[in-house]
Amino acid sequence: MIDKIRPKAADALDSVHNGASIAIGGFGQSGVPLDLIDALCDRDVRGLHIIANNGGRGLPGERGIGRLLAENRVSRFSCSFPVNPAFFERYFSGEVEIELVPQGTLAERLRAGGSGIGGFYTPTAAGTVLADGGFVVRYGKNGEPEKTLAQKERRVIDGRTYVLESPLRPDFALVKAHRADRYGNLRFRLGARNFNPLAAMAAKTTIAQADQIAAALDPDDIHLPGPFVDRVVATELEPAR
Amino acid sequence: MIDKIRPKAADALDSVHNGASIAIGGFGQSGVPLDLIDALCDRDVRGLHIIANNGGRGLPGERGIGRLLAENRVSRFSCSFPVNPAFFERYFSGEVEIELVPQGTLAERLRAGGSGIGGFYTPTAAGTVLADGGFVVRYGKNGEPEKTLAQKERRVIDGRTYVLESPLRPDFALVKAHRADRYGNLRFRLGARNFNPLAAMAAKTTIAQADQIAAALDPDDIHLPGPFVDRVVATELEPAR
Amino acid sequence: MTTITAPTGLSRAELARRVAGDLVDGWCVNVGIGAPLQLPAQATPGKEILYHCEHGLLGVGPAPDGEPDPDVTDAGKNPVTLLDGAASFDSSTSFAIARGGRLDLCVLGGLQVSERGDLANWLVPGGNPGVGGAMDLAAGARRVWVMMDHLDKRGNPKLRKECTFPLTGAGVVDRVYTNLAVFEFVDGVLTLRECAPGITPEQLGPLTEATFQIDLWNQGESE
Amino acid sequence: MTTITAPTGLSRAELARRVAGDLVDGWCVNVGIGAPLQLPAQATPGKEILYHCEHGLLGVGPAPDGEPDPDVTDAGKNPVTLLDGAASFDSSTSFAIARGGRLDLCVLGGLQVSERGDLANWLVPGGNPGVGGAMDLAAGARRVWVMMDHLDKRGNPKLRKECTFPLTGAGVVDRVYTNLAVFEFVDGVLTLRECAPGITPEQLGPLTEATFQIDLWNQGESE
Repeated sequence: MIDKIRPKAADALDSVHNGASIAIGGFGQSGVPLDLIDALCDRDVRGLHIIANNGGRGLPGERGIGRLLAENRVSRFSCSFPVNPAFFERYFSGEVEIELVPQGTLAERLRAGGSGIGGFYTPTAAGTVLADGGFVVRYGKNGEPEKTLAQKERRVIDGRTYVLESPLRPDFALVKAHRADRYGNLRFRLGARNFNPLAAMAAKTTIAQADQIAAALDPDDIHLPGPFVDRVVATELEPAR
Repeated sequence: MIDKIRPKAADALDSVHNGASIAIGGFGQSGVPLDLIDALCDRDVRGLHIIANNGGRGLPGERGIGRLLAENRVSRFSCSFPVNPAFFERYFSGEVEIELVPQGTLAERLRAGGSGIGGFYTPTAAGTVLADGGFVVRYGKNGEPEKTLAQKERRVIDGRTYVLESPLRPDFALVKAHRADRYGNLRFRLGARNFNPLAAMAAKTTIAQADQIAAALDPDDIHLPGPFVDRVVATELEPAR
Repeated sequence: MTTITAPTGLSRAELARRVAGDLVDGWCVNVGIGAPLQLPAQATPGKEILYHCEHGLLGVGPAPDGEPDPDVTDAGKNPVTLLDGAASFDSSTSFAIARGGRLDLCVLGGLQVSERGDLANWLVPGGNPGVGGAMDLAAGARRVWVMMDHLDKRGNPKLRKECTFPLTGAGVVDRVYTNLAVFEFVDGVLTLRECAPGITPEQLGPLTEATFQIDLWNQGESE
Repeated sequence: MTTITAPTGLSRAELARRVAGDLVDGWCVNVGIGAPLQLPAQATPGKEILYHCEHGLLGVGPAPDGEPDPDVTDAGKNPVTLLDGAASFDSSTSFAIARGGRLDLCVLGGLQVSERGDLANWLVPGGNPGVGGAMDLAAGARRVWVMMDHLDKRGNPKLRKECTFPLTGAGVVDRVYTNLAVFEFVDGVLTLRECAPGITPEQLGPLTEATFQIDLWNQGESE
């Protein structure tokens, strides 16, 4: 029998280790797997490579990606819009490395990783420092640039310049769904979908938190099929409709 | 006001021209836009490049892709599983060219075309005549091979051989949806979804037939958002739920 | 204290109404972070515009009157509403809409626009980097309009000969709407199309580092 | 008329039951066109298998008792049913599951399998070509099992030194289940693991062009 439901977030995360790469869903405050991130912080793992669109806001007592950054658990952050002032402080002082990725490229790289695609050509960022290179990936302790982005491979296709981008295949994904079943089938809610299905596809092991556990979902109502999901934790035991 | 609904299939297809490339959804008999294909045959267009997974069955009076092939409207057929004996007769006698594409690669090439991706690397078909070249694309009138597939570009990524595949960007797509609204938002039904959303994404102009027209669809119930769809024709006026 | 006296021109709300006035009924329009986020509130009778938000919503309208839904926000994470025809989808589908050429328009904020149509809008050198979806949108949308102040906070022209800030995209801009004027790239040449009420083409010269030609849309009405 | 006397071994239904017996509870299994399509009907008590169909269905079961639903078919276009946990999705997501390594197994039919684990299953030279999803599945699934007759219709061995037909994939096969025996590639070496009831390893020699070693799973039970 297939049953991916785990009673507690801590159980679902027991294999997450120091230095792991972890894709996390969410855009701003919507669709962020807050309970899983809290459980991750409780496990006290460090040196993580986090892949997530946003960096939180840097507010006191903040949950989500902001908490991971505030507690200094992140050594590398792949994102499009970090924002968080606490993160930037660490970036400019050489404590954390950034991989700044245009949002659509970030989404597509996760999808490619989850789809067994070895790489793809995108017109996005051609002619900019995020493709031609030069962007500061890491500062030294002295505040000087220590590592800059190398030039990405370019290719002219039908007269237009494209950039070769690589798939992302993180060790883990933490995602937030609205509804799940024991097979790991997931349904999301409105703007909370965003990066969640893509992070789930990309990872070697995917852990989902869900507002509701349903006995069954209509096959056509499923946004992400169960084979992409390894473990499911219910976070609010709302009755399923 | 946005209203993509057209009263008749013939109106929706009025810009389809001889020699057009047309992606058509469907797998076997499920999800094939039969009414649109009938209207296409009524327009008497010829020399088409058809992109569709299957070739029909070659039965007398058959609708769908089989009708397009039987009426000799197709000069090039991109597909994974042509099957139809009438098609093979034309292939071996040099009347029609085949681009045989592994099914997953066909799906991904359509999605890439619809997503502005310039190309992608897939492990599928590496080491076979569909990637290394040699497969007979067209026979001459004398029954001898006239054109064979050239070797595709290969690339070793993390020790594995991948093949470079190009996006498909056909002039038109004909797709079958279960439910549609005036914005062109589509919902499909079970196995009838298959290639339909991908064909719709890929094409410059997409025409959908729908079993039902709904006043509105729940945003989370939409399988393909309206911007990928240009015209919608209702084929069975079932009441929307 | 002596300061340079620059005309103020349109307010931010007036600029949003001005841009909204040029949208075409039925367009699918992405609105970027900053000033463009005001557009969905500028509903124009008789025009139906589908506003696209990069993270995966289409068909958004103004902020709600009542309780906001945390899962219904614009790209700036502000609460919005969903209108008729709204659709939700994942971020890869959202950027497939953008890169795949299904956005009739994206409206972006700008730090600098060059006279060749280059756009810089994501990083002030030395500042905090964050690119979001701007590069994808600039590369993918059928049209790119920039909404920005004519001068930066220090009074420097934002329409430049060259962008000195890192680019978002090269040669991508189709129009620039500022508080003082509307410019369009016509066959690649920056062209003044309209002055804000009370503004003259002569006033714009010293406030615009970029070279531009003048070919006004409504010669008689622009002053 | 004189014909070569080859043992018949398992019937097609017995072969399907034999393969089904080796599936592991909870696996996600793609079944290809031909003999593998019989597997979803071989439900085994205590084992839940999620059957994946390439065009975009997961969780399919046996043919329906009543009216078939034209939108619920297997990869061979035969009517099937949807079980608990079933999901529908488009073809690109379906092959993302396959290429992305989320299929525990795919079971494919075979024309020829070489002693190196190459598979040829889509084209008899001179015949009608049609590849379907076989190459994607062979390249993507974690395990590839082939279900086929031990001999072709003319009595030629299908387990060969080299495939003479065009390949589906090179070195992709993990196990071969025929009507006469079960073989496994162990560290790349074709290995006889089991003989069908009444069949001996000695009988298989002349019926198998490929070189194989013998290392039976159940030494005492195989005859």
